[in-house]
Amino acid sequence: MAINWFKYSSPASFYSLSGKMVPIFMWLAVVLLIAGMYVGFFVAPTDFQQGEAYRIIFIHVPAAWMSMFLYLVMAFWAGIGLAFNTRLSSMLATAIAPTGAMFTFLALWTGALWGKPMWGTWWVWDARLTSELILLFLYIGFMSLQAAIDDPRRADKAGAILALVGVVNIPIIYFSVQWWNTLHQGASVSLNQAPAMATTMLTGMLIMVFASWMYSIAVILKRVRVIILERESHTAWVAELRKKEAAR
Amino acid sequence: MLQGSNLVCVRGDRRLFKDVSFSLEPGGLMLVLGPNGSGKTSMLRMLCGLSNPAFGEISWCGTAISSLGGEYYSVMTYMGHLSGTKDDLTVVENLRISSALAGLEINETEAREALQYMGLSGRETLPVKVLSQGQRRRVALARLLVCQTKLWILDEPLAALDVSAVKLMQGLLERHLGQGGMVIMTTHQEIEVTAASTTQLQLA
Amino acid sequence: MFLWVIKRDLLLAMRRRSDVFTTLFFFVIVVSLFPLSVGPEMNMLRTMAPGVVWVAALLASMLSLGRMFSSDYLDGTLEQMLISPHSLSLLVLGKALAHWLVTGVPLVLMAPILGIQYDLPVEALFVLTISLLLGTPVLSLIGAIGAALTLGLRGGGVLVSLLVLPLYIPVLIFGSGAVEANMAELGYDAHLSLLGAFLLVSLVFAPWATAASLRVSME
Amino acid sequence: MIWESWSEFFAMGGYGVYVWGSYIVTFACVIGEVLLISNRRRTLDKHYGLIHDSNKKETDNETTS
Repeated sequence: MAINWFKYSSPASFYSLSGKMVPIFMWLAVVLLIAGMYVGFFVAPTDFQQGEAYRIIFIHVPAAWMSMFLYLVMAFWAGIGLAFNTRLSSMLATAIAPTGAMFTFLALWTGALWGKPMWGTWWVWDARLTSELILLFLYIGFMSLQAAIDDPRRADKAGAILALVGVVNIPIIYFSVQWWNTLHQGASVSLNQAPAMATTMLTGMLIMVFASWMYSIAVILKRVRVIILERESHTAWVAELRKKEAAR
Repeated sequence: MLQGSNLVCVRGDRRLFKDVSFSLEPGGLMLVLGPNGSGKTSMLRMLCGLSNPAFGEISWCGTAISSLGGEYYSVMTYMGHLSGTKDDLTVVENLRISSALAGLEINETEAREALQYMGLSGRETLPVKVLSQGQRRRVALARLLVCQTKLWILDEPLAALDVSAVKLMQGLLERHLGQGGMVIMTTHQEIEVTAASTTQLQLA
Repeated sequence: MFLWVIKRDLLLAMRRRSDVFTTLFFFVIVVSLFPLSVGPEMNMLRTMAPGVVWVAALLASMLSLGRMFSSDYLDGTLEQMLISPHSLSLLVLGKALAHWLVTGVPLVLMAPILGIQYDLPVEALFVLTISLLLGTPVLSLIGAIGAALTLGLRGGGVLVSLLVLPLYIPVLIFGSGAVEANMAELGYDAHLSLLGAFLLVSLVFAPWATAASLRVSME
Repeated sequence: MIWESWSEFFAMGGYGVYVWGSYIVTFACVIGEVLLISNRRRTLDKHYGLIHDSNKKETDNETTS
């Protein structure tokens, strides 16, 4: 009985706790973003090979990392939600998906804009690019499945199964795309030899990675709060909250 | 034997019923009553383990049915308002396949005997799609004759049945209850079934 | 029991033969459309053939996924399967295999004939058939998960392709890769063994995931 | 300072289109996402507000009549 009570109360306490956390992370993200951009544009020197075009790295790499990392986090929370029947973790997974998809899109977009001046083409069927594209498909599949199901609990569980199947498949997909790529290594450019990076470049990039982290946390919490309100609209605590807000 | 304690059913945002408890012993009949939308079908689906109660527990011989799994399903027969018959298969094929699915393989003769009892003789090799609603219902109910399960959970078993078929069902239920079986059913029709004990479960 | 499910699904397919032929003709038409769109140049067609046949097989197999559970869902048989004393994973495996026998096997048998249209050498035809033989059951097994997840949803048919196609990619790569490797006079054993490995992995995991999805979808 | 002038900064050594194209789209996405969530929240609040208002109106009517 205690567990059930905990389950019921936890979205409520999480809601108020996260409400305090969103602005903190948002400000951290803004500060880190400004710092990272400053280092990226005004401190890091011009790359002797790529000229100024390399400055795309400061968003490209964080976006690519976040896209993959967020998928794992999403699958993790979805799996927890499925295994322990906790609503909050499932809501968290639902909230992560759009942000993950956005980062995946950004990684592809900036990759294309970086590729054009460097290799003369917007797109190469390189293993990494192709896997990133497939990752975008997986995100879109997850979101469309959840959007198509009216019953939120069923949406949570169905999404969780899909996310977990995706997680099992990602290494297989990545490995097969890599294999396919080496077989077809024709005119395409190899992206594997990364040029040695100046320390300031690395610093700038890492700051931007942290900025993306903070941003993701802030936005995901913000979204999960809305989802909680939408889903728990019939509960007593939401009504209480509404009354308090109206009184203010 | 079968016990439910403090069951709560939530569908979407709405709570259909709460704190429903009951217990059913061998030979007992339980009628689940209530107006439309009061959660009768949800209740029966819960008792089958098709859905889980939001709170509360259903146990068979003292063990929760969710942890019994196949063991529970081999002593229980559920008939929902969907007949579970395939339009393209013949009457005999339908009965044999649905029995096999429920864990009991029967041969052609046994199947024909059961169908005859249900008043479907002469139609055994017709595809189900040419039958009327009432006849389809009889095909589905024929499974009750051949199955040897202890607990029957029936959702509106009398829907679409004519007077003679209702009589037939009444006999079938009484025989089952007389042999120490248990029946949980919903119905909107009047039916007189004598049982060792009859309980009524009223849902708000 | 497992055999009962296969037998039943095959019997149903026999009673509705047109469904089987629709899938098969879809496959044939898609493969035959490609030369019309890219030109009849034989050398190019030969290099394209494995990819075209495989993509068409993927689409054809996917097209029939919706039927795998939906009719059972609508008439209540699926409910009975969920409360059957038999293991649901096993029943699901039976259904996926029946789906493969009904849609996959005709594709496998048809593929060599379509390969001839593309002027594939005899050995490549052989490899194509073997790769399809190993790959199409994987498509049915993975597809079953998608079909179970989208059960009873509006727009389920389009949704299932969105969910399932990305997961088909490894099978596509190694299936058509095997034929290409053979035509380039490289070894194709590795491709086929990997397809075999995919088959084994999906035989173990897919029915289980499908069973879980069905329970979620039916609740 | 690496940049001699603002115009040089915006030119990005001839790669301005690519660099700024990346950054502008990124910021558009980030800001768009935040706005979308706020909008979703506002719609929800409005929805609640409507229910709340209608309740209030009923009570108002009761008191006035």
